[in-house]
Amino acid sequence: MADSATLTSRITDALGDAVVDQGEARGTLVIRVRPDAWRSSAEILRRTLGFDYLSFIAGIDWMPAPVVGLVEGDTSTPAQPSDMTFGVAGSAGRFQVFAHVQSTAQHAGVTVRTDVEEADPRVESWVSVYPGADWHERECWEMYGFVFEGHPSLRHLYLPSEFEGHPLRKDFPLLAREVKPWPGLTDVEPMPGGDDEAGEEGTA
Amino acid sequence: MNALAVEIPWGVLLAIKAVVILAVVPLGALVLGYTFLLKMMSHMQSRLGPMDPGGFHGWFQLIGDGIKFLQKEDIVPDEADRRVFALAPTVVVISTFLIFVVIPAGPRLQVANLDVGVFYALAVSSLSVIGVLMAGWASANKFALIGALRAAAQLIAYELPLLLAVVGVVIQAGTMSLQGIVSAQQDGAIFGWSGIGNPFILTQFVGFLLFLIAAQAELTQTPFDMPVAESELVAGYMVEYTGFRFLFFFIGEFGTATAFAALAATLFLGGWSIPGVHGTAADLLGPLVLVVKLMAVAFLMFWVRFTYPRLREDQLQALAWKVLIPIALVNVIITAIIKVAI
Amino acid sequence: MSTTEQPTTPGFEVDPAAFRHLADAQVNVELDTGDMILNMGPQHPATHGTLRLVVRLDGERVIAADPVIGYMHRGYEKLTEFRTYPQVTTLINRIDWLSSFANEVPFVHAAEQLMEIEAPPRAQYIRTALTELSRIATFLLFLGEMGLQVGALTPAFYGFRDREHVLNLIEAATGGRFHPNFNRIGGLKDDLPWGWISETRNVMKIVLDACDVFEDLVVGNEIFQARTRSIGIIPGELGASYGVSGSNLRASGVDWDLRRDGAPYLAYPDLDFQVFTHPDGDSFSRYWVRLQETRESARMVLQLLDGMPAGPIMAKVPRIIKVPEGEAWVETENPLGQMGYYVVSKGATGPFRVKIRSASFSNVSILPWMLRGVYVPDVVTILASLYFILGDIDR
Amino acid sequence: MAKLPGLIGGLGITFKTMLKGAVTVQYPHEKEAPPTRARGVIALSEENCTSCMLCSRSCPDWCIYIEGHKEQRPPKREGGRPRSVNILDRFDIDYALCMYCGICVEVCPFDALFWSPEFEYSEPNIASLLHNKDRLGAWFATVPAPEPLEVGADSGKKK
Repeated sequence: MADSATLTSRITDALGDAVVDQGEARGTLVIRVRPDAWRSSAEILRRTLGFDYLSFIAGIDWMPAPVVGLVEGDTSTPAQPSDMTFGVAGSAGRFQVFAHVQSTAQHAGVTVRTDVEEADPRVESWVSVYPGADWHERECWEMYGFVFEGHPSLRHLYLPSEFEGHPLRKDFPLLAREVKPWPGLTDVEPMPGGDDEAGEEGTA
Repeated sequence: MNALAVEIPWGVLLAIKAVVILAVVPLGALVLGYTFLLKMMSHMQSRLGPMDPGGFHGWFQLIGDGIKFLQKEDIVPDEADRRVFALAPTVVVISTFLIFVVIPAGPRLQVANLDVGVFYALAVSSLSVIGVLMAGWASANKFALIGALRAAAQLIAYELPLLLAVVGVVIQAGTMSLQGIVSAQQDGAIFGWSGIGNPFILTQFVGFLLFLIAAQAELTQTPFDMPVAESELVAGYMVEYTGFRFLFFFIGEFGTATAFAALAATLFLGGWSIPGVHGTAADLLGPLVLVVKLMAVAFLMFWVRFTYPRLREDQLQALAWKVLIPIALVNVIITAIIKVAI
Repeated sequence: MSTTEQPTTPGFEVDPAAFRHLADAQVNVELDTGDMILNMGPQHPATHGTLRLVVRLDGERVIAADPVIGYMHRGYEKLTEFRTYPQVTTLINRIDWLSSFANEVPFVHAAEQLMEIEAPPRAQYIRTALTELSRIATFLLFLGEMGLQVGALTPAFYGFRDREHVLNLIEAATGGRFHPNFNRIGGLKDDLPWGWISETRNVMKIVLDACDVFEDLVVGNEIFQARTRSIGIIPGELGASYGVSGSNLRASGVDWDLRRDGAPYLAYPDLDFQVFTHPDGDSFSRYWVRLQETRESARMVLQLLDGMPAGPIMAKVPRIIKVPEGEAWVETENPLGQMGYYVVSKGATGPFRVKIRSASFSNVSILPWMLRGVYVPDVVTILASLYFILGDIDR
Repeated sequence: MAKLPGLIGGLGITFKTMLKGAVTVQYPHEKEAPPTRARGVIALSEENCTSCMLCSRSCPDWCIYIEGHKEQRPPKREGGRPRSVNILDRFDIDYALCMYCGICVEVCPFDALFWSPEFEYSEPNIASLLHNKDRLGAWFATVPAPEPLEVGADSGKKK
């Protein structure tokens, strides 16, 4: 493992003014780059810095999921905070795309992300840099509706070609959880032990 | 010698012969299928195989399967060439029946003692590929078509080493009649010692191996089962067949395996003969002896089948043309030289 | 039998061999036939699952191949957003169902990192042992399955037979043969049952014997070698840029194993093990590398059993698990390759976003490149040698 | 060992295996006993259940259905307060949905749910996989006693 401080400075130096912000996800460096430098950053990461391995490309929707028909006392769906907060490297808006690249020789990895406009979600494609980006970008396109400019064929990957909507956006409802009433809602007893926070799970 | 020589009208004789042939093929398929496919393979794979049907080690399994196949719906694909599709399994099975015509099971237990018995048997056995081609073409299925074409290509490559392997035996025996070959082995002697006759496996060992390898290809068994290659072509030319038509293919496959095992036993192991046993005793013991030798050969063939992976079609062609045929030719030449010299 | 020898194909060069069949076709240009589209799958014996391959054929030669996936897409990344952390582990068991225990580890590890707790050493050791056991179980199946795809029926049964012993161990410890759900945030559900360690020692002997059998029955078989050598070559650099990982990448000569080279996790830093690579990058070397790794895993399990510390198996964890806000990326060396979870938490009882990086997805994405110019039978051996689990592709 | 050609060595392996005997277990006639921890079926001890809904709520698949009502019981001792008791009306587990994760068994604070290694309850009809509380209660007889732990386990935490 390369020393993380040197690694950070090497990467930020090489990327130059493309870097908007940086943060750390529990030991992993997260670099946020300008949207117009998304492809060139990949170029630098692979050709200059030797990050030869593409782990994944994925999208994220920072908008809190709209609460639909949540009943009092429903603990089945984790209640996320209702205000929009962004991750470790910040974001300009709701959508971001992030990717993790690694170096098989230096045994180091870095997560890069960039903002995607909500009104016109367009990102530069990485296919010309990492050929493996093909499927990841297709997945991201159908799950979030991000258009990867320069991708050879943005077709559906997982979903049938007539599928409408972008399932991983937070406003896309999970039907399975909406057609069936939560069975945990009848006649509630107070939980044993009273205080929920302090107990220990132990070896059941 | 003539104790059994009751005068039988030729019509009745023909009927008996037809019944025997018709019975031998499914019976052979059944015995080999059960012994090797169900039991030997299972045990080689640390399994037991079917145990329940029939009570004793599942002996009824294959018969039950046959009955099941007869009850199944006869599915013909929409796009299929219906008449060819229906005819194909029959062609395959008929070629199997025809081989048994010349295989002797005793000095007089033979349907027809042709002078060109060997030639006839090998010629007739290759008819089955026509059925395979018909099946593959008529199924209107790409997997079936590829399988059938592979089978045809394979046949062309393997007919030659098969024939050449037998040529050595024919030269040594000096006859193409299977009866003649058997008696040449029965009455032969190894350097004057005639204790076990002179089974040609000793002098023609290379020929025996070549024959087995080529027969394996002829029977589309692993390592040459590309035409059916279940992991690539699902089931090759049989992929669209169901019910009794599939049953025909199955009988054809194992019937032909029986036939080739019998042929190999006859050509190389002395067939029905035991040295010194002649006449009526040989007629009575012959079938049993033949079956024992046949099973031994079949064991070898199926042993290989259950152990080896499969070659690729181009590798098979290379093996046939670059290795087997040269070896077979050399074998023929050496045999001929020795024959002339002695 | 020496395990350090690494056979090479003499006179081997990447490019001409990879396009050898194309060159052949050039000679036969006057025999050209029309193309045929062959649809392999979603139900096809070679795709062990519901992968569909649409291949364009010229005779038996593949001109182009397009894998179609998604027949088993279950939307786990969406489902995780509707479940609490303990519930998510049940889901991720079912991503790569042949080595489910190994799937749980990175996710639980990510949650632990965010909560800043660490499982006690005994729990780490047991986790490592079970991870390696699931690697053995997966690879034993592969070692047999690959034989089946090349046409030999028997090795598959040996694979299933010997894997059963390992599955019995996993079931005895976790209660589940395939879906253990044994990891808890902060430790394990339960300690090992009485007699498990000695039983495991016996089973490891069986596993090592099984490896010898596969060495003789499959690797040593000339037909198998003829079918797999210089077939389906992945050049190391190209493989990495496609995200091909694990044994597949190591078989291409890239010496990269997250157990050794990644951020330290589980008990791997305490273990002494060898990472195997092979210079050829063909189907045969993928088989060979997995065979060696199976042996190595068995040795690692024995080491773990010897060094198993005593003590608790659960850290102090609140009864209701709320993970503090933050992000964590945890990657592990799973049997199929690099498996990682990028977990984004917003302080709730469930994750806000989980990106599941599964190995097979990237491993299979190289197929269109690999299958160009090979014969139909080679498609099958290449698919088998890449060794993917459909649940791991489709998630 | 001497290096035989692989083709012949392979034949040797299959032949040896053939002589070694099979590992098959003829299932309906003979059965393997699953390990005691095997998660076969969930057994319910009805008297322990207070219908607190904890299992039903923590189920990832929402496949546990509980209904109950409270009843007033006369006090145990003279002069005491009347007790309120939960009566379990319905406790169904839909095994067609169950993922066998065991979370319900773990969260139960009253030891009312147990794993049993029994596995023979397949049904031709998917609706019959919904086991009601009587059926779940019948499994209770098959619950094995907890087994001892391996050397080095933390004895203080033993059940």
